[in-house]
Amino acid sequence: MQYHKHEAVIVGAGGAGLMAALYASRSVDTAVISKLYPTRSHTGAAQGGIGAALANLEEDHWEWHAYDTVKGADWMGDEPEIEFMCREAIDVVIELEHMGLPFDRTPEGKISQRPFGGHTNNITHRPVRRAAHAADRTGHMILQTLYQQCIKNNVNFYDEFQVVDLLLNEGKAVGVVAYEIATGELHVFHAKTVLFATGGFGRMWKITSNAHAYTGDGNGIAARRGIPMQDLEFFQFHPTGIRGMGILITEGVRGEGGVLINNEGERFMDRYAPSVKDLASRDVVSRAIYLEIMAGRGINGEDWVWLDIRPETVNKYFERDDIRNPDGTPRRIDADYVRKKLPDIADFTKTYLGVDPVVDPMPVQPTAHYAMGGIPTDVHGRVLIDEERTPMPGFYAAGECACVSAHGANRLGTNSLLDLVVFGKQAGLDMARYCQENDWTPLPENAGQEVAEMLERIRTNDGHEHVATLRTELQQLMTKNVSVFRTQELLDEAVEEIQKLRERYKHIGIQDKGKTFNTELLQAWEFGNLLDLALLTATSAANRTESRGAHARDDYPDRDDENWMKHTLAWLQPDGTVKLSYKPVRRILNPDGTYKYPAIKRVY
Amino acid sequence: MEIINKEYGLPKEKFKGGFETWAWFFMRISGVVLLFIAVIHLLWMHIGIQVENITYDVVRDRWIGPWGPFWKTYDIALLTFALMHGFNGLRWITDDYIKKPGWNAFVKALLLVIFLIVIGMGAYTVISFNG
Amino acid sequence: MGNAISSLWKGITYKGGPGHYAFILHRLTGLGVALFVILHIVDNFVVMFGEDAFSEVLHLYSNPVMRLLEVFLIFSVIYHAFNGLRVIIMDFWAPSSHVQRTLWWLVWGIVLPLSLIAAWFTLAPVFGLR
Amino acid sequence: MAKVNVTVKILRFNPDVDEKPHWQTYEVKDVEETKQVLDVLHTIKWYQDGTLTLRSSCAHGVCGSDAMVINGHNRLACKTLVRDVQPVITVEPIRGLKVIKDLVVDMEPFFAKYKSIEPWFINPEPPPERERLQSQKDRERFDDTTKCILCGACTTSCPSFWANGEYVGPAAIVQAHRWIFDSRDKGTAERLKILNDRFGVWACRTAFNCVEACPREIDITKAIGEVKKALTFGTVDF
Ligand SMILES: Cc1cc2nc3c(=O)[nH]c(=O)nc-3n(C[C@H](O)[C@H](O)[C@H](O)COP(=O)(O)OP(=O)(O)OC[C@H]3O[C@@H](n4cnc5c(N)ncnc54)[C@H](O)[C@@H]3O)c2cc1C
Ligand code: HEM
Ligand code: SF4
Ligand code: F3S
Ligand code: FES
Repeated sequence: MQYHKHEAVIVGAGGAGLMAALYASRSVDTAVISKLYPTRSHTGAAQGGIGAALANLEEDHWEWHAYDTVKGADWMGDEPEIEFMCREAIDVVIELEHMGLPFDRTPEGKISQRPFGGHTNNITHRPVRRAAHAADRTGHMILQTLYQQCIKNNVNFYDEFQVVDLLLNEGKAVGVVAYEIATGELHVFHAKTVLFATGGFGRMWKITSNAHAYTGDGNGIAARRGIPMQDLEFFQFHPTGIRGMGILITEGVRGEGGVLINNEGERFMDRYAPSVKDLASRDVVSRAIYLEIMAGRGINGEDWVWLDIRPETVNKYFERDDIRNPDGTPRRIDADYVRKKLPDIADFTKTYLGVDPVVDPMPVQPTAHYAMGGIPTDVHGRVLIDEERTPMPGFYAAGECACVSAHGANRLGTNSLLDLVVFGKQAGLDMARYCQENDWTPLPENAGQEVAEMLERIRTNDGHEHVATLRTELQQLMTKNVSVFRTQELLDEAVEEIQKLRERYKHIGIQDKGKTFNTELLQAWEFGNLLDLALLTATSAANRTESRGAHARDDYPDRDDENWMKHTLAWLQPDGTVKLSYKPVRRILNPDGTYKYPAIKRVY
Repeated sequence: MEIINKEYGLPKEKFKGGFETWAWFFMRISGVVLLFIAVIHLLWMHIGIQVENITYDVVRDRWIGPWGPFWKTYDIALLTFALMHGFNGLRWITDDYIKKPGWNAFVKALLLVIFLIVIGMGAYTVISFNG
Repeated sequence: MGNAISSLWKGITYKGGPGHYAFILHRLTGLGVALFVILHIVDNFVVMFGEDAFSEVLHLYSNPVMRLLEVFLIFSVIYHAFNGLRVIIMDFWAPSSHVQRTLWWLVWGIVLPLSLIAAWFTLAPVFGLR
Repeated sequence: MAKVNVTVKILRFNPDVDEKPHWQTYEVKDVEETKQVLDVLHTIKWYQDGTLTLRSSCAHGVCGSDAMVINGHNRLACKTLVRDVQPVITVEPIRGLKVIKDLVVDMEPFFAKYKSIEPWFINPEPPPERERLQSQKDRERFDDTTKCILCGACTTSCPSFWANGEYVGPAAIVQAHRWIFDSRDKGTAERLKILNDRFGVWACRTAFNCVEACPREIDITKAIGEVKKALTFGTVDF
């Protein structure tokens, strides 16, 4: 076992991890550990844009952005945190530009912006252009720009090292254990502060936009180390994944005018969200698609609909709805414009469907996309370990694996990239501060021993259960029981079945017994994380008897602010059961004692 | 509306390529020159005169005859361009395949020596040939 | 040398486009021509030793094997020259790189007939065809 | 959807037990034609032979993990559909980098080359209050090369790189181009100096394999040509 010592250890090299690394490395010795080469992180897949009220094309205010986010979150987000994020958004996006990020430009040479689901002008309630973008590869550019800045800053990178355990001592986080994928060797990292930025865990569903690497490692490790998981029942299903594959078609398509069409050729969002239509928030659109499908209006009666960005269709609806450019002229698009604004989408549909989006519509269906919940933190990325919001010294989380919670029950498009950079930055700054103010805490005894034994057990175990089979069963179960529509019965059944899978997981056996690049071993370990998180997700969902944001229940169709305006905290107990507890949603009060963002029914 | 770079920032700084740039550029220039003189030389010798007709006399007539000065200039140009072009090419190839620093330097030094000898022999032949 | 052979092997077994084979051939022909040019200058140097010596050398070249090599040399120079021109055009006129495949066939369109004609004139006498 | 049976021939190598790489053949039945080769490889790994080793992540061609030689040609496994390569699919690791195991090669030298061109924004002037302005035309100038995902398909298909591992390779030049032609960046001279080397941009022999291999359809040879021209003529305005 090798030993390393860095003041700040950051796990994950996506947008959140790199932003934190950039800020921490300015004053303390920082290491980034990542199981993928940094540029392979899933942040690179983000397409549409990053939200910030820059007002480059039309009137906009961060307050509007905050209101939209609170509303999008279905009043489940913590309002001070949301305000913080939306206020910081402007500076941080400018900062990215100063790092050289190649945003698209307006005719005046400013950062270009496009409309996105749920982002509105608070006065007219029309969609507002708020998503700053670099063609349809905004995440790709953010990831590369941040990585470039980190190598410039000489951050220490441990690429293709998979973190498998968190080390705690004296109630503080003091390091991690990582598995060097190429050699199979374990490394102990001693640190003053540890940040988890390991991304999401959508791979527990069958149809997902998420990477194969999205197995919730950070969350799984933290949960097993006694950290609660917040709000896991809120998992976002993006309305437009390529049918059968889940590959994401960005909301930017609808931002540029694309519309959803059912089997009757109807633009059905007219009915579900009369004012913003296809640009309603994601939970609303996904649910609408499901309702259409259940009413038999899926294409050919199947479980999908069309997404149409053909100029003739788009212009027809622009004309009908009298959509105008900022200068007042009627807005119209042509094929060239679509190709230029959405080149990667055109590439995806050509590669995977063999269709050109300006000639043919695209078959889409909702796809598991984003975890609103995760490791509870405050705005400084400090991990909060109980209902009283007590931070654990030295332990931080940011990005999709964390839950600030700025997204509440449903995240708005473009707000995740924003979350990464805003809270990644704050975490980096606070880690640096903490490192400077605090001394080293020793490592626990036998650091790494436990996980070494666990991995050795998986490697050498001759069990008869097969990981891929179990994973498929889990994915099918989750897709059927813990998806867009939920009922008590389905959720209870899910919990029960997951427990059975967890039992079977103890008897797995793998074929690859080697040390070199043993991905079979790691995938088996990763599946353990998915199982634990699935259990926490299903249990949290089964207990929440209301419908809110992404958590929609047939048996409790209404939002219940009276009883449920509170965050779930779920602990994985050593005996394999789940303990649930709740903490209030943080609201902002006006001086006169009324709520600044009174909870109203969400209509778009 | 189109806005050019200069309105928004200082123009990019100026810079100069070095030896490798010139080597590359020279390969193109000499290539174009050779395309004419080498290919004409070759086709003239093989299709025009035809190889079996080449004798000592043919060579002498060419260099000493009325067109002598022209052909001498022509051949000097062919010689220098072909050799400079060719030896730079050989240098590139050496760099690609001979990786041990010592060997690499040795082979390149050898190439230089051969280059000097051969160009000397060639030039001597063309210039001082007087029948 | 080892890596020269292994890289040639990679080159032959990889399904590259024409540009890739064009490069391999360009390099081989360039190398061949360069070696020949050196030889050619040395043999011409013999002119300085008088008519008899030079005739001796010319005689060497009339051997059928040498003639075959010469044909190969002619092909090499012509191919190298016109492919070189193709490369130069693409270097200085970017749009042409989008038609690099067409250019590549064009090169052969010039190189093959020219080489065949020159080959005829070079080979016919020694093989008693003319 | 049409289903086919495919034969997959994979060049295997496990340094723990093998002295030399060897071919192994797998049969996969009833594959939907529209599946990715990556799915097929995963099917083999998950249901037939757990020791088969490859990298993958995003599964839709944006992360650059899974470049490999498929039927003799560099591609991303996740961007190659069974339909286009069946019924016999041969798979080898990309060439010119050391094989760690099966389809996994050592990418360190590749990333070292990337880092060597100083791939970050260079501009010593203090930034303005708001964003730096850039015209749409200037932004457009380098758009193509911003698409690069560093998959390595180009560099490892380049005959000049095979001949000479020191060549910085098309990927690094593409990444440098992205800055050299960015009107906001002032590191042009610096980066051109780095590329002005026998093993820099001048090692490119215009072989076009890179362009044909690039899954992002970047016009790499054109980008390299522009860098060559910038060096030759001392300007980026053309
Ligand atoms: C297809 C798609 C499109 C999207 N589009 C948008 C959009 O337009 N706008 C928007 O705002 N959001 C979008 N999102 C959401 C957003 O991109 C993600 O939520 C966000 O990128 C997550 O970033 P992250 O930094 O948390 O994690 P990631 O970028 O995924 O990084 C995770 C990192 O953790 C590392 N890691 C994981 N486990 C371990 C371990 N055990 N040991 C070591 N390292 C580990 C990985 O190597 C990786 O470097 C999109 C998401 C997807 C999937
Ligand atoms: C007849 C016209 C010729 C033209 C147009 C021409 C053109 C070129 C060009 C453009 C290159 C550079 C290739 C590149 O950078 O990819 C080159 C390389 C080369 N040339 Fe020529 N050339 C000609 C004649 C010759 C002759 C007569 C010789 C031999 C003396 C020669 C030997 C070489 C060699 C050895 C190389 C290096 C090949 C490599 O690096 O792979 N060339 N030529
Ligand atoms: S240029 Fe293309 S092939 Fe090369 S690394 Fe970038 S994306 Fe991959
Ligand atoms: S394949 Fe290689 S030689 Fe140049 S054009 Fe591409 S880098
Ligand atoms: S898996 Fe990401 S590019 Fe293929």
